[in-house]
Amino acid sequence: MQDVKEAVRIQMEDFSQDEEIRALRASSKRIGGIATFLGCARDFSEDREVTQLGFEAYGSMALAEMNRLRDEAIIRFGLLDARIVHRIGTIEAGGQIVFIAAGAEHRGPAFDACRWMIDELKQRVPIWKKEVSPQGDSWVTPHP
Amino acid sequence: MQDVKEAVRIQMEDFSQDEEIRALRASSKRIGGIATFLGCARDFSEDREVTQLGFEAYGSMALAEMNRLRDEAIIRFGLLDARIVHRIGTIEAGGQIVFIAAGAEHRGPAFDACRWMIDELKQRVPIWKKEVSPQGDSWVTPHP
Amino acid sequence: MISVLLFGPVAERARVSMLQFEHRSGLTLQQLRDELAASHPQAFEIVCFTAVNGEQARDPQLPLKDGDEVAFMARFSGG
Amino acid sequence: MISVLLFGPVAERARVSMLQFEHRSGLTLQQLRDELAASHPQAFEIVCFTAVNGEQARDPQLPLKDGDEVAFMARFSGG
Repeated sequence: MQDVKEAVRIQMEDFSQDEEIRALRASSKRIGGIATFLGCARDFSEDREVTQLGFEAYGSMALAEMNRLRDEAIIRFGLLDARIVHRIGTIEAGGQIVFIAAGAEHRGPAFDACRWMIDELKQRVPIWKKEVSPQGDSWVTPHP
Repeated sequence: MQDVKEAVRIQMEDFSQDEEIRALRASSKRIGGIATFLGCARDFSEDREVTQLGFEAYGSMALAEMNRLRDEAIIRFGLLDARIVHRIGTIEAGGQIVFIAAGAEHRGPAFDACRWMIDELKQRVPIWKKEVSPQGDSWVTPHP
Repeated sequence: MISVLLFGPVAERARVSMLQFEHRSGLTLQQLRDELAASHPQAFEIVCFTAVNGEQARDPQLPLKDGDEVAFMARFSGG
Repeated sequence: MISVLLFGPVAERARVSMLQFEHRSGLTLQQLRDELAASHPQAFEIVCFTAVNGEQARDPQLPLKDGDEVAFMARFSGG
């Protein structure tokens, strides 16, 4: 199992769905359905052109929170396995930001868990996004 | 675009998530979220060991129905793009059966559309599954 | 000729996956089904859907044309 | 010493991402925040969450120990 990466990661490098799904499937042959979510960098935001995104994390806390999120999802939805990968640093428009995968015996819990994890991640994980546009950079500060 | 495969396919060969996602992302840089569903062959069914699954399709009708399903999902959920791949023939336990991907500006419609497509596919697409176990083969005939 | 297609569980029970049925004037879907069901009763027990030329056909009185492709299908179990 | 961490939008406004703050006996989270906010008002305007040693801290009266790591954070925008 030397080649299998951690189930929860924060990294600069891009990731491969094939690799993540292979690792997830290897964890159990009882998995009947895998739901995934991939967040991508769009090339616009509120009608302004965006050429790049920049992500910064409070690394140790973000990783711990993502691990907690995965553990909670596994118990709450009866998953067989789950994975969460978030990139930091600069990501070009069209690039991959975050990947979440939930594997369960049936598709219902897989979908529910995957959606719950991305919703919770946005609320709970200390990561911040900067939009880079021809008009300049700006950190995204969502309003309550 | 010679390397990009059709968005809707029925095939014997295995498929790659990376390839499908790359093709989906290439269709628009406005995609902010991609939800996917992967159906896998489990190694048991109703507590009976299953070593392989076999899938047979009414090919021309199944492909037409899957294309219709994709078109409907794109309109109904405002997707930017979607892909559906279903394998036929023999699939070992743990193998990949079906892959559905839905790309939208935001994650809500992507999740809703992906789930709708797999639910509809099971209802509407003429494909049949056979379970191969040490006790013999049997076609799966869901009851109404 | 009408081409009759059977798949998966229906084909297994009928021990055949394709049949050629002699077309005759005024032949309806229901008549075709009844005649085939008489010779393959076990197979037709599980038939839930019928398609004519690749489109689901819900009207049993549909007249069949020479050259039509008719599929008698069990409940789907793909995905 | 207390290590104070600022990230992203807060660090940009404060023009600094890490500060060392002299620890004193009885220092609370609220006192630390008030003193830093006085010197970096724009940055602290957008602070929504506080963490002590990597755990969210909701009690402003929490006493701080020498060597603690305190993060003042804007609303998260990852994912």
